[in-house]
Order: sequence, then structure tokens, then C-alpha cells
Amino acid sequence: MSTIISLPDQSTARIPKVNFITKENGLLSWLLTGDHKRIAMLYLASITFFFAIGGALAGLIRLELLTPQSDLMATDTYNKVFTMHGVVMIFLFLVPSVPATLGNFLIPIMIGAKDLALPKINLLSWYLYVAGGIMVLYTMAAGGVDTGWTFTTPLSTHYLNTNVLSTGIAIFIAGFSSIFTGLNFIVTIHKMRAPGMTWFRLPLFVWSHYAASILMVLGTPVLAIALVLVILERTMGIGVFDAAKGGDPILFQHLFWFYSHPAVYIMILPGMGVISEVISTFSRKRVFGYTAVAFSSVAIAVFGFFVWEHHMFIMGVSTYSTLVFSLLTMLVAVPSAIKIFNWSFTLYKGSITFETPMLYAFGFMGLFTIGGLTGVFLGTTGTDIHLTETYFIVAHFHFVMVGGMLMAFLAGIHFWWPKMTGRMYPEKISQLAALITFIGFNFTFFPQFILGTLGMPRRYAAYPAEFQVLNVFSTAGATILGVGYLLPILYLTWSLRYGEIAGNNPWQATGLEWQIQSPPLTENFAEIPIVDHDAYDYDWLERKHVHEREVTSV
Amino acid sequence: MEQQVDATGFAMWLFLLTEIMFFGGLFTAYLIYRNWYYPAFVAGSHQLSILWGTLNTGVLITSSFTMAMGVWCAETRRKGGLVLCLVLTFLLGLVFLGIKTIEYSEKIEKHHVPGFHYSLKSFTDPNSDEAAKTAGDKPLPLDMARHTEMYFGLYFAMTGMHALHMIIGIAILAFMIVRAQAGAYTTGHITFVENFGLYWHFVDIVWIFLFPLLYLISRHG
Amino acid sequence: MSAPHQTHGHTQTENGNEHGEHLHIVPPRIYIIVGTTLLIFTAITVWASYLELGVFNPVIALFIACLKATIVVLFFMHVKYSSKLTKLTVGAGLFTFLTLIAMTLADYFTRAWGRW
Amino acid sequence: MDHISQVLWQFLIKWLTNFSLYPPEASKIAPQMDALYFFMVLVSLIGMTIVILLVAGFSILYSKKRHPVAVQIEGSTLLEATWTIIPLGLFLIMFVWGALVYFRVYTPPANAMNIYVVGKQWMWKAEHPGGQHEINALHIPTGRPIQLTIISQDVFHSFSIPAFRVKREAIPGRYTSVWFEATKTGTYHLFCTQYCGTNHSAMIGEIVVLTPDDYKKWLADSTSGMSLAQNGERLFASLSCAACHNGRADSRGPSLAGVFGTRLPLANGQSALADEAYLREAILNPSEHVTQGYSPIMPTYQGQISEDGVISLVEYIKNLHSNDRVEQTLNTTTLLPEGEGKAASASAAAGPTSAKQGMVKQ
Repeated sequence: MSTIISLPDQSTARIPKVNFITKENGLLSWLLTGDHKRIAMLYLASITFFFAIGGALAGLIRLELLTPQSDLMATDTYNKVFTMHGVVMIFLFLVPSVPATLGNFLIPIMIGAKDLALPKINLLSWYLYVAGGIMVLYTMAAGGVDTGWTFTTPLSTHYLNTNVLSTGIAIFIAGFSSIFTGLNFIVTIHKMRAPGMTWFRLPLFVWSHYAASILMVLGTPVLAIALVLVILERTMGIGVFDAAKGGDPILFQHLFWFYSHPAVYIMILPGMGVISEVISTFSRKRVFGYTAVAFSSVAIAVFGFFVWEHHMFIMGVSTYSTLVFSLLTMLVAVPSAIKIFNWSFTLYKGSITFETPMLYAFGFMGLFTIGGLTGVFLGTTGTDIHLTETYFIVAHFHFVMVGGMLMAFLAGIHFWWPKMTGRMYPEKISQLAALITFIGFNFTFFPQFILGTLGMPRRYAAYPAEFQVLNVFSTAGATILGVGYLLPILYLTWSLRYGEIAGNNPWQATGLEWQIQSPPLTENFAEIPIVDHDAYDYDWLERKHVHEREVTSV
Repeated sequence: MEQQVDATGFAMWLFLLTEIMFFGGLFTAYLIYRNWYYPAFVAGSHQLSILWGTLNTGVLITSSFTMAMGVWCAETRRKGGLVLCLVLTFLLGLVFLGIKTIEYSEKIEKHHVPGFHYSLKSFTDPNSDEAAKTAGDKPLPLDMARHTEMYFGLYFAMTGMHALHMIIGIAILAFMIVRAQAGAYTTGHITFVENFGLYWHFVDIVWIFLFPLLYLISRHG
Repeated sequence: MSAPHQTHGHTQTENGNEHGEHLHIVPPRIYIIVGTTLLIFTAITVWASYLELGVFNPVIALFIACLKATIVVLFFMHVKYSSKLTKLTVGAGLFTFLTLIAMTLADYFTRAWGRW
Repeated sequence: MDHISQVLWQFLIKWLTNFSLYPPEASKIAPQMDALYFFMVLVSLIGMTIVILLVAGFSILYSKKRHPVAVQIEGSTLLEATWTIIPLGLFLIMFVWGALVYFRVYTPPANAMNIYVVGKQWMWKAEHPGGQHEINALHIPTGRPIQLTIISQDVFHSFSIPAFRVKREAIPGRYTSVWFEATKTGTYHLFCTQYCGTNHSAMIGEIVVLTPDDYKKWLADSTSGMSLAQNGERLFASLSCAACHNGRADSRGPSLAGVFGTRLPLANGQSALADEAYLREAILNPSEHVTQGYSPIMPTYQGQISEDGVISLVEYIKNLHSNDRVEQTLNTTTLLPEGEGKAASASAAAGPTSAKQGMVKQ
């Protein structure tokens, strides 16, 4: 198989002595760092930890669902397990995954800056994340919570005596971590671009992070106030969500989904940014319709705020308002379609190679297309009646979040691993892992579409026996998927020490991050670059190489 | 450095956007229930002292003014003026919270705190209650009277969140006074003062809306 | 939304523009006028609430509140003298705030529709 | 090894014999919903195929081996327009079609038979107009539109019948409704699909669809002796509603005879349709639902009547076509000391205000 990997001569290659990792030593130098790259590494370690916890909980869920009866655990235990799975995966993994790790690491470098605009706020956001994480761990240790990650009132306010308060506080804190990350990105992208780095020379990765950041800044506080009101309702009984006192429990859902629908765009948009970078690099081509892809990100961010009620179509909201929200949902589906087609046509007349990040990107495109299209089923008012609150929605959500976001995250981690660590991951085994993940994923979640259509409700610890076969398929698939996720953790750790030296630009990619040493210097650039070319300009790269060769030969 | 100064100002504005949305949820809830339970909201609002409310609005606006003057002093490097303005802002902030405490304790005495032995007496029997009597309230039917609890729930949630912002602001002010005394903001590094000013004015704006929404619902006959 | 604006295309010039923002010092005279205006408006809004105006009571109260808030934003918070970006940011916040309120109320106000 | 393969074999047989892609279509709306569903599946499959063909085709045609040097292309406005407009058009078709189905499901026809459903942790209680009660089951006839008026006593639940393709949230404090017309006899699943606490997955039941004749038989067999309306009449008397709502010229409350389904002018100048939800609200929050020409003197019955009681009252008022019997009850209650005592104790529980008002009525 032909490849574009170009590594330096391994016998003479060295990791640069001075880089952001070796600059200072000691735990304290990490814990008090202002360096966006180190904070990204801190984030990477902590979200991997929480991903492992969330993954283990997912394993328990699938094991329980192997049989129709609730025999592995009692129903309330099962309820706690899926609640904690949701809370951990969404608030502690998916929301910060790409932005806080890859975004943190790359955005300043991609725009030619030395750091994010507000390094201290960046560090603060990591500490808030950790504080939120510790609260979640405390919640689990104290016996968990069983509200479901959606905290539906009045169940969460009056009918449960599990640790709703600590979970609410945890999410509140983690939410502020996400607000600070988003705020930092927006400021950085506006104010810190290198000379010549105009808006339309920005890599699409930066565009999609910009769009996601808008959602983080404007959406998250509404979740925060919804949680504050839940906490006040529980502690004081102010009645805002209490039907007995004249409150409307549906109001909570309005406030909750005002954040939590845009939140799925917060999760998926950065992933889309990764895919743009990967597909361009491995087909050696400028992204087809750069402006369309850039603006579709912003369109998703804007329209994302107008569609939240599609989570509530059957909940007794006004039938007339469902029309508006359903129509707007259709509009927000279009930018995603635009992106998929533009990525497909980026391949056209390219020169394509199939390294691991590209395989993950292909996986993303396939799974995200399914996830997106099934989203239209749920955004259409008529079919939503039958499909909502069943396994269809579970499958849809996991296709977008796990099939989409997690694939993109893994694509990005593999793609920038050489930049972050200076070493390559092992190519063959990682391609295998990508394949295993893809197969395992489909085995796990595709049967759930059929289960949902058949009517199996979500969040059931026990279910009618006729659904067992498909559930067994799903659980079997989950074990394959588990292997697919375990492998990267193992071989990436291995490669930290034994991986091949990557050199500055193993992929021959055009981004500014590839023109500096790997791992980068603490200040990223020895001198601030002056940008004189568009993103994904492979001719420029070619000219640069020719120029460099001339210089060396002289 | 200039880039940094610029960036923090912009960041402060973005942070204020999150604050707007944070209060946005409360305002949404308020509008819905006020629309549903208007008589209860009227009766509830008559329990608030318009004198204290107006006074507090004046106090807060004045504190915004002294804060703005403080920023001006920092800009023009007048150390004494800056310290004076900050101290005045600090004191006015405390006065605001003091008045708020008086108001809260009145509510606690009358059992108007939702969830804690909430009492409907002032609403079902307005003659027994000074404030309701002065406002000329008619007795509310029991079902509507019960919804005054919603009014007070929102009252405490909204003014409580606002007061929390005030407390945070006052704490930062105390820190700033010490730093200003040492001359930290009168050598050209005014970003912190400016950004804090933005925050303080924002808190003022929230109150500018809370005041008519909570205190001034139908004061006439 | 705070979609990037063409004029911010060049960071250099952008910084140049923003520089002016910090050099603009609002004279205390304006602060005094603004502060007094705000106090007068407070008095007016209290006075107006005692008048019998029907539906216009809340309208006037909110109108005055909006006016006061605008004055605070423009002068105390210096937005009048700030860059386009700041103005855009304020606009974006207002827009999303109104979206939240308007679209939530859209549900509540149309619930009774169709039942006539 | 042999053992395992046997298990697998049985498993496969089980799967193949029971395999289905969608639940039975047992209601009138089901084929309509499925038509839309399969249209969407078809569009999705075509879309999916196009994406797969593009990605796979380009990957083969333009792999580095075959196509060593990439040709840089900016983009194409025509193509962008194509894949903006075509998906948008398709999505809009789905939107309109979906909205039509949605309105059909949630707009009950006027002639529908009304069955009340009360959800509580963790059971469904169905109440037929004839007074038949069922727990976690619902017996219905074919060929007749049936409207469910649903309410929850505690948290959100969701009443879902996959075979009918209908689902409606049970909300605390408010009636919601959904309707269907069963077409095939048989027993179908009833699920609670909104997570509602510990035993959420046990909140399931059966929908038994009978032929009209069998249904009649079932009704006769499971009667409790008193219809909902009769029960409501008793409540109406014991709460001494008739003291005001008696249709006399000097009564303090509006006459309730024939009020159901009419449009009422309200004291606040608005008007409202007197449907089940309105009647419920008017009993529990009377001061917000005062009919024009009357004063807000009715006490609230919030906390005094169970949801079942409210349902009985609503059903009684719904079937009240004249005030003759109201008059009768009124006369009997005033005559009987027992009835008076009951009414007084009920009012006493209402708290000081309503007690005062309650006493005035006697």
C-alpha cells in the first residue's frame, strides 16, 4: 500500500532536546502550567480516565441486557449505572473530548500564536473539570444517582432520594469548565491570529471549534440555571417545576434542552473539524468547497439554538410550536449533509492513502451519515411519536456521538499523536484497531435501530423476551467494540517510549502545526510566522520543500 | 501586551454573555408564571416595600456611577480618586445588601419564604396584613393565593442570584481596594478595573430589570 | 451571531482599531449626566407604576428598564466607543437571550390553539 | 464445542422464526406512519448508497497508486447548490408529511370513545366510562375511535403502544390526549417509555383488542356496578357542588348541564373551550376559570379529590344534559343530615377560607 508517511532516518533521528514536555520537570510544573499544550495533555489524561469509567459502565449495561430479566443487578442499580454512564460520558468525556485536548493543543499553533489568549483561565477550566469529575466520583462512591442524565422533573426534584444535588453541582462546575474553554477559543481566534492569517485562511478545524465555542458560551449557562432551579426546588421547594404548586415541569425540559440540544453540536462540531483536516491531508487536496464547509459550521451553531423542542414533541407542548421546531430541525440537517458531500468530493481527483486517521475518518463519514439521517426520523413530528423514547433514539444518539464523535476523536488522536509526542503510533495494529472499532460499533448499535422500531423502550432493566436476540447481538458487538477501544490505549502508551521518531511533518501536511518541531517548543514558534497562503495549499508546501532543499544544498 | 489587554476585555464581554443567558432562564420562568398567575404576582409584589426597592435601585445606580468614575480615575491615573471611588462602590454595595437583608428578614418573619411553613394569610385575608391593606388588596381565592408561593419562589431565586453576584463583586472590590492603594492600577494597567467595571454594571442592569418586574407589578388601585 | 466579520480579516489592522478603544476616555461630565438620567428614570418608572394604564403599565416599565439598560451599556460600559466586535458581541447575547424567551413562550402561548 | 454450536443453532432458529423489522400494524394510523417511515428509510438508503459509492469509488479511482498527483480543485457552486437544495427538498417533504401524521394522531375525532388513563409509579390505571377499572391492561374494541385522556399522579410517564404507533406523555397536573382506532384483534405491548424511577421497566402491560361483541361481553363481565358518571354524581353530591351549580335562577355558580364542548365566556374577558382539561382545571383552580357573570367564590378542591375523583366528576359533568337530577340530589342532601355532615367535613378539610364559603352554601 502506498503511503505518504515520511519519517526521518531513524538511526540519526532524535526527539528535539528542548520541547514543551522537557522544558520543566516535576509534577508542580505541570499542575501550575499556563502552556496550552501541557493543559491539553492534562485534559487528555483525565478524559481518558473518565472514558474508561464510562466505558466500564456501558459494559455493565450491555451485560445486564443480555437476558430479558434484570438478573445481573437490581433495577435501581441498573438505573444508577445508565445514569452515571450518561453523565460521565456526556459531561466529562464527549463535551471536553476534542476541544479540550486537540483543540487546546492545536488552535494556538494553527493560527500562529504562542498560546491561548488567557492561559490562566485555561488552567482554571481544567481544575474546574477535575473538580466536577471529583464530584461525580463522590456521587458514585456515595451510592450514585438514578435520574437519567436528563434530570427530568419532577422525578429528579421530588421523587428520588439519591445524590441528585452532588450530581447537579458536578455538572454545574463542569459546565463552567466548558464555558471557559469556549470563551478562551473565541477570544484567541479573534485576537491572536498571526499576521496574514485571515479568517478564510484558517484551517476548518479552527472554524468548527469557533462555532462550537459560541454554543458553549451561550448554551451552557442555561443548563446551569436549570440545575440551580432543580437544586432550589429540592432544597427549598420553590415550586417552579412542581405541578402541585402550579409550576410547569415541562419548563425544565425547555431550559434543559436549550442547552442539551446545542450540546450535541458542541460535541460533534469539533469532530467535524478533525475530519476536514484528516481527509484533506490524506487525499493531498484542498477541502472541496472550503467556504461552504466553514459556513456550514457556523450555520449549525446558529440553527442549533432553534430546534430544542424536538426533544419534547410528545410531551404535551403546543402542537403548533412543534411545527416551527420541526421545520427548523430540517434546516439544521442540511449543513451536515453539505459537509458530508464536500468531504466526499475532497477525495475526487485526490491522491489518497489509507493510514489509520483516514480509516477512522471514513468510519466517521459512514456512521455519521446514518446517525444524521436517523436524526431526521426523530425531527419529523410524525415518526417521532413512534420512535422517540425507544432504542431508536439510543442508536441514533450513539451513531452520532460514538460513531461520529469518538471516531473523529480517535482519528484526531492518531493524526496528531506524532505532533504531540514526537513519536509515531504503530501503523498496522492501529489500522486493525480502527477496523475492529468499526465492525464492533455496527454490531452493537445497528440492532438497536430495529429494537427501537419494534418499540423496545430505553432505560429498561428488564424487557420482553422477544427482544432478546437483538440485544444479544448488541452485547456481542459491545465486546468487540471494547477491544477496539482497549487496543489504542495500549499501543499509544507503548509508542510513547518505543514508537518511531516522527520528525516535524510525517504526513506532509500543510497546517502551521506541521511546520514546527514535534513535540513543539513551549512558545510554539521560534518567531511568529507570517502567513501568505490559504489552508491546505499543497503547492505552497511543495515550494517550501524545494526551497528548503536548495538552502541545505547551498 | 496590547493584544493581551484587548483579549481580556473581549473575554469579559463573552463572560457577560453567559451571565445574560444564566439570568435568561430565570426571566423566562418569570414571564410564563406571571402570565399564568397574574393576580398572585400582583398580590405578591404588593408585599415588597417600594421604598426599599426604589432606594436600592438608587443605591445600585449610584454605585455604578462611582464605579464608572473609578475607571475614569484609573484611566487618568488618579490614585486617590480611584481608591475613593472603589471604597464608595464597596460601601454602596454593602448598603444594597443590607437593605436586601432587611427585606429578606421581613419575608422570613411573615413566612413568605417558599417551602418553609409558607403562609397564605396576607393574601387570603389582606386586612390582617399591613402591606396588603395599604395596597388595597382584595382577598385572593385560595387557589390563586397558593400561587403567590411561586411568585416568592421566583423572587428569592432571582434576587438571590443577583445578591450572589453582588457578594462576589464586593469580595473582588475589597481585593481591588488593597491593590489600588498599592498603586497597581494607576500605572497604565487598568484592564482589571475596566473589566470589573463591566461586571459591576452588568449586575446593575440585572437589577434595573428585576426592580420593575418584581416590585412594580400594578401598584395602582 | 458573532459570525466573524470581514473587517476583522486582518489582525494587524484590527488591533490598530481596538487600540483606539482604550485611548478613548469618557469624561466624568458624561458619567454625571448618565447617572442623573438613570436616577430620574427610576423615579419616573416608580411614578408611572401608580398610574392606571392597563396593559401599558408593564410596557412602560419594561420600556424604561430597557432604556436604562441601554444607557448603562452604551456609556458606563463604553460600548458606544468600542469596536464593532464588542457591539456584535452584545448583539449576539441579546439575540440569544430573546431567542430563549421568545421560542419558549411560543410553546406556552399556542398551547390553547386548536381548542376552539 | 458441540454444546456451544447447539446453543448457537437454537439461537439462530429462534431469531429467524421471530424476526421482524417493525411491530404489527394494528391501528388505522399504523400503515400511514409506516408509509412515512419506509419512505424515510428509502431516502436514507439512497443517501447512504450515494455517500458509500462516492467514498469507495473515489478511494479506488484516486488512490495514490493510481493517481499519484492530486489535482487541486477549489469547489463548485453548482454542486454545493445541488446538495443543499435536494436534501432540503426531501427534508421538507418529510416535514410536511410528518406534520400531517402528527396532527392526525393528536387530534381526536369528535365521536371518539373516551377512556381515562392515570399513570403512577409504577402502574397504569385505565378507567372506562362504564366504571370498569383495569391495572396495566386496556381492553378496547376494534373499529371504533378511542381517545385516551391521560394524566400522571406523580412523575412523567409515557403511554406507548408500538403496535398502534402512538405514544403520549402522562404529565402531572395536566390532561394530555391521544387517539387511535384498532384494526386487528390480539394482545399488544403497552410500555411506559419515559423513565420514571426504580421500576420503570416493570410499568408495562397489555393492550387487548377485542371484536365489538367480545368487548361488550368483557364490559358486562368486568363492571364494578357503578359507572364513572354515577361515581361522579355521588362525589358531586357529597362535595355539595349542587349548592351552587344547580341551574336555578338565583344560583351562585353557572349551570353545568350541557356545558361540555361549548365555548365559555370567562370573567377575565377571554373564552375557553370546556373540554376535559378545562373542567379539571376549573375544579382545582377555580379562580382562574370563572365564567362570565359569576364571582370567584368557588373554593379550590386541590388536594381533596384524587385524580380518579376528578375523572369521575369530569365524566359526570360531561354527561350532564339537564339539571333535573341535580335538583333531586340537592333536595335529598339538604334533607338528609348525613349528607350535610359529609359535606361539612369535606369543607372543613379545605382550610379556613373554603370552609367559610362552604358553610355559606348550606
